[in-house]
Amino acid sequence: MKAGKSQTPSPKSQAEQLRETARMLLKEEKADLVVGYERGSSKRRARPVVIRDEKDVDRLIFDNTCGPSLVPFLRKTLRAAKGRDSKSQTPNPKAETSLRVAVVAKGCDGRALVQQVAEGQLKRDQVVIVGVGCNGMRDSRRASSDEKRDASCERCRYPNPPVYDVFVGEPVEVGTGDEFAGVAEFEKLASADRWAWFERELAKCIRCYACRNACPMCYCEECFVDQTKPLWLGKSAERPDTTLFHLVRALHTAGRCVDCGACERACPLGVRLGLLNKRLEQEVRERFGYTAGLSMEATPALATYSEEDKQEFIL
Amino acid sequence: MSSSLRIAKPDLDQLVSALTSRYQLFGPVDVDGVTVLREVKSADELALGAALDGPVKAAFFPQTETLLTYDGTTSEAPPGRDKPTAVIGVRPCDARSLLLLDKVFGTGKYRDPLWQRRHDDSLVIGLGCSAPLETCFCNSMGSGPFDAEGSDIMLTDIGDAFVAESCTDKGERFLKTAYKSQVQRPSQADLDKAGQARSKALAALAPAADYSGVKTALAKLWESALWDEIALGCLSCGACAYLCPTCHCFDVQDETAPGTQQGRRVRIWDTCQASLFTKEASGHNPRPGSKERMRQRVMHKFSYFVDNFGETACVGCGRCIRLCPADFDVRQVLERVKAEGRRTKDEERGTKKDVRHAG
Amino acid sequence: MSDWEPKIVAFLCNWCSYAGADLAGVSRIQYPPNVRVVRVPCSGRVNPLFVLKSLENGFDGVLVSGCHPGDCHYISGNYIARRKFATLKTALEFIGVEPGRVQFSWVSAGEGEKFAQVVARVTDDVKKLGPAKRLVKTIGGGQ
Amino acid sequence: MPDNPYVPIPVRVQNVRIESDDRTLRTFDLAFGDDSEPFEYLPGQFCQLSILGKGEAAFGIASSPTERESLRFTVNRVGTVTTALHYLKEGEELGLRGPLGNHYPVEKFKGQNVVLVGGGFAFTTLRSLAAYLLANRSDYGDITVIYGARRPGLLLYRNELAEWEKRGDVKVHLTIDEPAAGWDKAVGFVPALAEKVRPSPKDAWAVVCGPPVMIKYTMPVLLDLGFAQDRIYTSLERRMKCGVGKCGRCNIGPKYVCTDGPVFSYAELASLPEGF
Repeated sequence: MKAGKSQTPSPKSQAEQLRETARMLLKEEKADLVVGYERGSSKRRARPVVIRDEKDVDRLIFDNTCGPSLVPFLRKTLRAAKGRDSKSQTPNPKAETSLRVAVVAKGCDGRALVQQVAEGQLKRDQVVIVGVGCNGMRDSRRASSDEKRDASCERCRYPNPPVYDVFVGEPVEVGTGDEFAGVAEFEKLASADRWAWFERELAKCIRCYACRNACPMCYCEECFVDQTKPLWLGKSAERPDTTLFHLVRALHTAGRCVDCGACERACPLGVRLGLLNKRLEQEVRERFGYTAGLSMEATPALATYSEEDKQEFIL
Repeated sequence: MSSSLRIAKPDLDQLVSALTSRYQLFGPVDVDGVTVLREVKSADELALGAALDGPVKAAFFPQTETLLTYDGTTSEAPPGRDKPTAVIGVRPCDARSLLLLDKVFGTGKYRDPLWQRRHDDSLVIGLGCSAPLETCFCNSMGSGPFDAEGSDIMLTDIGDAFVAESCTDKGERFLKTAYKSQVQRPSQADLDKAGQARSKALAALAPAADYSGVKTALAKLWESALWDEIALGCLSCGACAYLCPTCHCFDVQDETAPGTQQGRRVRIWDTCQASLFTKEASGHNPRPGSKERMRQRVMHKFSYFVDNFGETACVGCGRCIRLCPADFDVRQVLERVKAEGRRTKDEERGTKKDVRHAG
Repeated sequence: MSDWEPKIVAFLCNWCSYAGADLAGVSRIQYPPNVRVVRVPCSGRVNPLFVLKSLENGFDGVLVSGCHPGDCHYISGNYIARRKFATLKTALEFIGVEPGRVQFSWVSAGEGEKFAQVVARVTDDVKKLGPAKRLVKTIGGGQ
Repeated sequence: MPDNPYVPIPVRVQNVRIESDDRTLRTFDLAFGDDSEPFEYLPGQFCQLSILGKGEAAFGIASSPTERESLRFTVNRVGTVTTALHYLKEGEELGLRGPLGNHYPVEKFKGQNVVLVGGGFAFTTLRSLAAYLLANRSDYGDITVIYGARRPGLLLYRNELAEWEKRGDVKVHLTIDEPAAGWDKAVGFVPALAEKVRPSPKDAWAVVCGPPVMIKYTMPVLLDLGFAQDRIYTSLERRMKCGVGKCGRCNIGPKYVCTDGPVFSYAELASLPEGF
């Protein structure tokens, strides 16, 4: 609270309201667990936490450090609850679980949850979406300033989740301006310069797959890079293997990516992965009129078609 | 006998050119706000003082390295080195990590020729760590921000200059030959500043944690539910292993140029967190889940490595915390292991008492 | 570089474009010999990865060809493919792969003439671009 | 081993034959080339066979060091490398790294009885051991072979087994999982046969190789018969890359299968967390 802003008793902070909500959900048995964030290894970092007990509710926080998408952790939690297939000792994805999990969702995470439901990956009644308005995450790179926000947050037009069961705090005003401005700016560069930019970015990649594993939409049981018969991609950390990995990942998340920025934030070496995804998001929206994470009913754009789709590029 | 000298920052290039004339030199370089280890030719490329994000092992054990080249059925080992390798500006934790890796690659029944090619006759110029981070815990791992172990020469930043001290004969010889004539000795004021930097760094670190009981505790935690629990907070990516200065597991792959029989057999950093790591051709996987893989990682560093080499395979650099996308904190794991260890110990004691009573 | 000839891989659907190529052949229509054909069941079978992998393995150009809209043997394979190709093309050009390296066409079983024209056009475009460099993997001695 | 343990030596396929009736197993006799010296080894050791461009895989040596003329390996076709190996023809070259790992403690076996218990295609190094023991027959006491497979056609080295049966100085007990036409020997799983044969633990050592499930059920049988934990040996398999203790993936607890193993005593494994 900034001094002098208000003399009246300060309203409850977003985090306090969040804790109250979580406590209520657990107490009233509306949820068996709450997946949220707790303070991490430093005051600038938050880490995912699974709250099972009312007494642990006070660990929950929500602020501009809560960058990681909780969706992969939600999926992991649900998977763990399904138990292991006794024969293969691996979690059985087809098993059922009656676990109801409340999950803290900022705008982008809410969209990711919607998209998961749309893609049949998540049952709507299995999650209690605890929506929070989000003012953006602090730049996860080494910028010392709290003012600067992540690239995906700067262009974000969905600070509030489109679907929620409970909303905590006040909705955040939607930003204006062209969310694809950065893409347009980049496209002004000549082809060779764009290539040079990507070459330089992807030279940093060490193939740790943090981007993939932190991505709410990367949920393939076996990623193409892990397939060995055939071995699609060399395993070296050299280009073009790295380039192909990121290209295929972008193509596979095209029309599904919610631009949450989890991949960029996860990257330990600061590869700017989001730009290509954003361009494909634009393409899918303009060409097919589809935006990911807004409807649980609509078929994802790349899984369907229209006879009227433009085909100016086909000979 | 160790000698010390003063290197004014504008004169650092002299040191760097002395190094590059004899060595292939690697140092911290800033790439868009991330510090990675790269080959350097001049002092102005260096980002000295920044915490290195990439691991120092890259200079001696590159992520992708050719084991042999082949053409048809004939193969050939890669050529020898032109120059030995030197690194400059690495923190003491990183310098120390090289000693641990040398135990793996440089000792035992088989020596690793590729490691030796780079590591033998190498020179390590450490930079005292004057700004430990919140994630640093070198002091809990038996080291410290100015620990000389692993460095041949140690630099201390005193503002406008570095104090350079030799820590080994090799370092001493290098300084002598590189600075034949124009040696500038540090003044008492310089040495005082260096001393202040040291105490400031020590004060900035959190008090050392006692992890001495971890290995014993781990021995009893094979089946513990702890692994299930902590695995939930892990995304099973390879960031920690690849950035860890002591992780050394690798994969071997053949890469053939399309349409030819020419190619190379390369080794590539690998991570025990990937399911493919132990998956056999038959499909059987002895470590099927993230629980088993997480356990392997912790056990390898804090138990198996101790069994095999007498030391913990962790130098407390904190990269695996700082750069983890899930902010997974190995220190917390160690604390929990300790606590679990105490608990099982108490239980055992309890059981024994019960037995005695019953008897 | 004057004697350089591009290598182009063409993924042709079994039911239309492959038959179109066949017709071009039996009709003795001349077209550039730069194309290596991979027959696929349907243009919808063409995973974008096939295209990228072709470039990585050193092809200078890639052509993917299927049935005309409405003619797909599997009803909608080519419609789905059309969406995939649009995104693939956008992605490639965005990251700086030259437009024209990767092209798409609809060629029916009766369009032997069109097949020849498409191949001529693609070959010509790729020739103008020169040998592919971006995305090509060279197996060197490494470090 | 040469100075560089990663570089294979060239060897040549001298002889290749289909080993099992389902054609998934092939046996190769490999000859050293002009540029490669024959090496010393003992039963239980393994080699990395290398097809350049495809990769490497580890195989136990099936020949005995007493058979000087060539090295024998039996390859089960499962993955990329083993498939490539199956395509090799007589006279073709491949790479080999070895001998790697430790061996069965044949020195300790001297003057003692040895019981070999094998299952399926894991009989390779047991064949090496049996051939070694038989070549030095007078050094050892009773030799008992208990070996089983799913079907008669999946038993390895059938001609040799028949020869051993004809010799009077080795007891051979064979079994198959289910009755089959023309099979007049035991039917049932290996542990059951071991229970029936009841090899005496007196002055005896046991070596067990087979699929994990067979090992799991054979061990208690041997322990019940009175074999001490440190007198039962087995050979383990894990995914391996380097074979020389560096790449870090074949560990069982602190032990590396490639350098500390592949041969371990039951006592050693019992002390390791991932042992069984």
